[in-house]
Amino acid sequence: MVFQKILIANRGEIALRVERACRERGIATVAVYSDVDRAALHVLESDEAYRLGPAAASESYLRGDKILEIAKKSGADAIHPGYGFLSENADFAEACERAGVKFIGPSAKAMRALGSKTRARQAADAAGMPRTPGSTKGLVSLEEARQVAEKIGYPVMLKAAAGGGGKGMRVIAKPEELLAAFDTARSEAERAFGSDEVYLEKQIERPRHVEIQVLADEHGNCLYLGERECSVQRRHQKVIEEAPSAVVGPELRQRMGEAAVRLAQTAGYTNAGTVEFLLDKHENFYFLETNTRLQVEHPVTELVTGLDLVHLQIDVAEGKPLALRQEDIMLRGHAIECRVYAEDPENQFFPSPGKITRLLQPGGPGIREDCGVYEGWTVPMDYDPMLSKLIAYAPTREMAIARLLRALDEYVIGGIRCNLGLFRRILQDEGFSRAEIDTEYLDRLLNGGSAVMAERSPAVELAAALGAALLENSHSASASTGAGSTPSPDEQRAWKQAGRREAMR
Amino acid sequence: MVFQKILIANRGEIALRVERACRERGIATVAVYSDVDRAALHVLESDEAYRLGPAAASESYLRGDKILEIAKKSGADAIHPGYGFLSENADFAEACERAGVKFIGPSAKAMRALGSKTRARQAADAAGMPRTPGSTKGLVSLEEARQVAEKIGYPVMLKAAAGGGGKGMRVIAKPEELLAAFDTARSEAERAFGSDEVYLEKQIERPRHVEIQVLADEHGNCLYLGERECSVQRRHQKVIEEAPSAVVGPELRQRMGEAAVRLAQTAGYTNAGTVEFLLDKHENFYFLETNTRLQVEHPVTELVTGLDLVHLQIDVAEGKPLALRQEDIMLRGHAIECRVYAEDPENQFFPSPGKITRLLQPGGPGIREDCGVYEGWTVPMDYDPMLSKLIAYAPTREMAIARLLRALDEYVIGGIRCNLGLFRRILQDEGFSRAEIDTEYLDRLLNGGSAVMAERSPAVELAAALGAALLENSHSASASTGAGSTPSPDEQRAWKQAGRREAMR
Amino acid sequence: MKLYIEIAGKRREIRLETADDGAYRAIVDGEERKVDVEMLRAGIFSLLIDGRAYRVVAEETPEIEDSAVYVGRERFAYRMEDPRSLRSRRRGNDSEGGPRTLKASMPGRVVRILVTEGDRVSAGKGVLVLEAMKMQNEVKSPKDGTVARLLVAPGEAVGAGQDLAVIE
Amino acid sequence: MKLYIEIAGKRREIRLETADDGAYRAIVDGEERKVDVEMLRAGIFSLLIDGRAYRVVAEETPEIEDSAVYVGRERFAYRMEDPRSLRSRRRGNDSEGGPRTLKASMPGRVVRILVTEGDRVSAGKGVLVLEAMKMQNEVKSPKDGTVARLLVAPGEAVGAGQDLAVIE
Repeated sequence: MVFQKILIANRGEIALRVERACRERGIATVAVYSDVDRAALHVLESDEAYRLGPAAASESYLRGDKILEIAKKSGADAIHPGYGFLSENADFAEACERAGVKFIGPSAKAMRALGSKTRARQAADAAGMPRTPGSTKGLVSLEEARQVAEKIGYPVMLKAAAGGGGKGMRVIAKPEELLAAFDTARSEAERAFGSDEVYLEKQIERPRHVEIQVLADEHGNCLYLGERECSVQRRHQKVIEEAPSAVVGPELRQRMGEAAVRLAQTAGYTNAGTVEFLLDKHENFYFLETNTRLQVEHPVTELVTGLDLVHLQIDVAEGKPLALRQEDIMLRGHAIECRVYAEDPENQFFPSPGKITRLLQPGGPGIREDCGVYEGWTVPMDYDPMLSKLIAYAPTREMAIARLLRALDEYVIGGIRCNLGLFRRILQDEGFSRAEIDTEYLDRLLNGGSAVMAERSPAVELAAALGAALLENSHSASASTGAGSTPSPDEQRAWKQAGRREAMR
Repeated sequence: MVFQKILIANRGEIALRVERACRERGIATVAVYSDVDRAALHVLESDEAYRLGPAAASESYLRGDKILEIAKKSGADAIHPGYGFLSENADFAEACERAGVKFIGPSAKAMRALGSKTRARQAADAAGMPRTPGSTKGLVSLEEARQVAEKIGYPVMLKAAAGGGGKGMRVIAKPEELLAAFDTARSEAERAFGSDEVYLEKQIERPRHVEIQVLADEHGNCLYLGERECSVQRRHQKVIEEAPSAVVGPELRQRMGEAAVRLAQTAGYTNAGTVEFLLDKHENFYFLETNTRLQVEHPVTELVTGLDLVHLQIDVAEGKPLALRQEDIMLRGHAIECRVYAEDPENQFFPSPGKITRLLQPGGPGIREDCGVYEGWTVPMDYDPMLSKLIAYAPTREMAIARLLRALDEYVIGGIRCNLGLFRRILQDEGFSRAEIDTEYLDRLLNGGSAVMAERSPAVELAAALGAALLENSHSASASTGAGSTPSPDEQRAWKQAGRREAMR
Repeated sequence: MKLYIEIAGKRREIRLETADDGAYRAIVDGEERKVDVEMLRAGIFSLLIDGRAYRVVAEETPEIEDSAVYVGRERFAYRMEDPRSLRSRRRGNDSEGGPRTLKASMPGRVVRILVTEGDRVSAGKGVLVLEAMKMQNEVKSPKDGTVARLLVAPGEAVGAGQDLAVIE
Repeated sequence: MKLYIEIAGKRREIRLETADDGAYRAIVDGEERKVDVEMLRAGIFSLLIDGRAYRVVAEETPEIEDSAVYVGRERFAYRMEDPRSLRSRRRGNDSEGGPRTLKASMPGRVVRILVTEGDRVSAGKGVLVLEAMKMQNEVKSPKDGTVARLLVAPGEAVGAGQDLAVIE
């Protein structure tokens, strides 16, 4: 079948990303929005848009019932869930199936098989795939936890089976810490995910986070589209992602890729998905978990493979067999993505919602920006702080780093704090240039003293002082004419003339 | 050597393009500008900027002497000429050589050997390369012209040897037309290019324009980077370019590529250059001319090869041997470029300089924009009307077309007329979809009746009417508060509240 | 506020009313429409009409007579007739017979003037040459007549629509 | 116009003068500078100082006390001292001893209040919890003392820097 209309059950850049793919296919789009998102880009660029409810996600973007009702009312053939919100909610996928609206993602069954971390670990065993040592079922008692920890050896990780995004995770270095951690982790998991199931796994020393993108159609074909390295993390949240990994060669890629495909096939997985691994310095890889949806970082895979994952997701959901074979997948060049967040790296990474009063965006060769905001938009405090994804592509990793730094130089986000400066710091770090990264890399960098301030030449300081003075001058000028803070065309003309005469000497 | 500072002897998008590459390499940039370009983007984004003179190109961007003086004064190691202006001026290249400032392009000698169309035709013969039948020297008399035309058979093309950009070119269908054309073409050529040398070549029937990108280092290595098809032309000016050509297969590509490399090597060519061919329907190709510089349309080659031509130009000029071999050049996917011009397709393509009052630019997956303008910029009447290049990349030609159309939907340029609508018309044309294009394709399309107006649904018309009314309403509101045409924050807030209450029912 | 608007070949009556809660009601040609409006920034609106979403962008033309909005990618020129509107203007109608004013078809520079005042010209005869962006354009006489006045000089920059000469 | 500005850790005196031809002259800390200024659009300038080019972008912060410009990618917060300037403000100095006002470290929503008025608190004790963008942040008491006043209620949205409570 060919979809005529797709409802996008999401917001921000990913909703716009999917809308663009739909428009390219001639598929009409239905946007949904909460009260604080009425003026959001994903509403502006949709063909139809319907209100969900108040700002809180639980009253809007998590309301599967309302979303399905809108899908039916508007005549949508399919729902794309994006990432986050309902994207890994098997009950919602099932409700869509029942309602005859195609859920663009895996079946509820495959999602259940791989969504729970403990069940995914069982599936990994069934697929004969290496995983971190530890339990494959929820721990029933502290005693069991002790035994498992003893057997695999400390330090261990205590994790929520239903967890995600780094929540409900604890490192336990020695037996004495287990008791307190076990109870608090269980209650935290219960609160956050509605399930108190926790399990233990061995902590791998300084692992890299390397994940394999898989894509499976509904006819039994499954491919891997290379890997992404996402080792640059803060509090288990990815900050920078790249493809390919600097340490993964063709042979290791094939081994990891084939293992990921085996797992997907064992679970009857369809559509796009990601199999996450930890990779140690000896090129041993350990299954970590599966993400049964499109990932935030999918663009880096698109840039190095030349493919479009959202188009492929829709192809698969429309029931088409994959037109590609494994040998058609070629990686070329290097891509790096920065997750641009409304948070303040200089103030404990506190969230910084609010009005974007100034937005200058980078462009030109090798730069892709998947952006969900615009100048004048007020970033609501109710959701994830991601504003945009800035991605650079270049022939080599070194050039991709240089290109991202160039793009960051062009980028200005004013009015709210954001983490552009953090990216500069990482991308200029020697360890990062040498690809000496692991999941604790960023914490070490941040704890290694505050950022070396880019040296500010007297000339730049003078320019700043003059710029500020000129600005105040224009503010005063417009204040005295009563025209508000925006200079009138006449004033702007006066400025221009002033400039042309090359006065000020 | 490694350059520390490069002067960019150009303006507009190409100056910015080169600045970005320099910044990625840590090379400082020197911009030059005429009086009407003081507020141009290429000045804003440079490290240093110096005034050349009044608006007229002859008093600014064509003043090689002034430019070289600025290069020396500012300590630039090299000059990048971009395209147009001084880029194919062998005397300027020679003056740079003499002054010890590296000209980023071929040597003056190679430029002379290939820059004149007649000398290039001689070089093509020397390289054993097919070319259009006709003369290889300037015609000395009408009598000689008659003899040549008789021999090769009408229709013939009369061309200026020093010509470019479609100027001084005439189609002669029968002997009677030769006399008048010969004289006027000579005087036109003299006026436009300072040389009255003209020559004749056989007109190929409905040819496609296919060109080969070559790249040669200073150590005798020369590569071809695939072809571009630029058959969509108006008055011999390229409008849309793509790579690869839909009709060039690997075998033909190799034959054309190797012929182009042979020509470049025969002439001792270095740096990036383009060898243009006409291709007939039987896959015969005929050498047309050489462009001894970076082309406007180089981005489509970059997108399908994954390379960066400006970086490679700088590498070559720095004396580095090419790190690539021919077998490393792989084409993947399809790229299409639109040249966005300030001209009015609905009014005889008249130029439309003036202030850009509104600019909404497209983005997202597969879209690259090399743009030289911004909202508020006044496009001067003194130069080429190109505002921007919009380029789409996708796995297939069909998807690239769909993606460009999607990007065009997002694109708004207000205040001046531009040719965005023309691209929509071409990209939606069945002939273009089937790649049934040749150099007269666009003329046929434009003469084939006016554009079929996209059907305007009553709903869209209603939205337009309401939009206009709301706009007038906000104008009146701000007029009555004396705040000019921009609504005050308070008014905007009032609007937002109005929207949130979902009033207007 | 009630206004008349000529747009897309239709003349429409639109009433915009501020409701008690500060919101708006729209009645188009007598029919009340459910419309949800959000201004993203000056001149850019998101309209929802019966669930359909429209991006409406004001072109912000400098010339008052030349107002236009984009709905998505489509440009709609319009003309207001509301006497209260700042932008409402009557276009001067050129009379069919009588003197005709030659106007610049594009902004540019006058490079050559091909006639002098008092010359007899026939319809289609070139009067002067404008240049912009490396393109020259001959401005032609619209009718047989006499060059009554030349309003520009060689080298002069002119705006689109500016008067160049009068042919009687 | 003469103004004093605190920027990048320095206090500078800047005189901007309108020359007879409508242009400007700048004297910075007594030294006259050759500066060429072009405003691209509101709040975006191109400066040329001794040939060097700088892109200066006003952040356009909504809060008056928090002015900043970007030069290229670098952000410079600044404070004006010109009495004529609209933006000149003195920051209220918190006294070292005496009552201290707890301020919101980020915009957000008050999810829990951990004390009641009259409670004794020690330095570092959590007073209330703010949440924004899925992140919770405990606002702590800056000193030993008594909760004199609670200025917000659970569920309330607060802006960055807003007063939350007073500790005496």
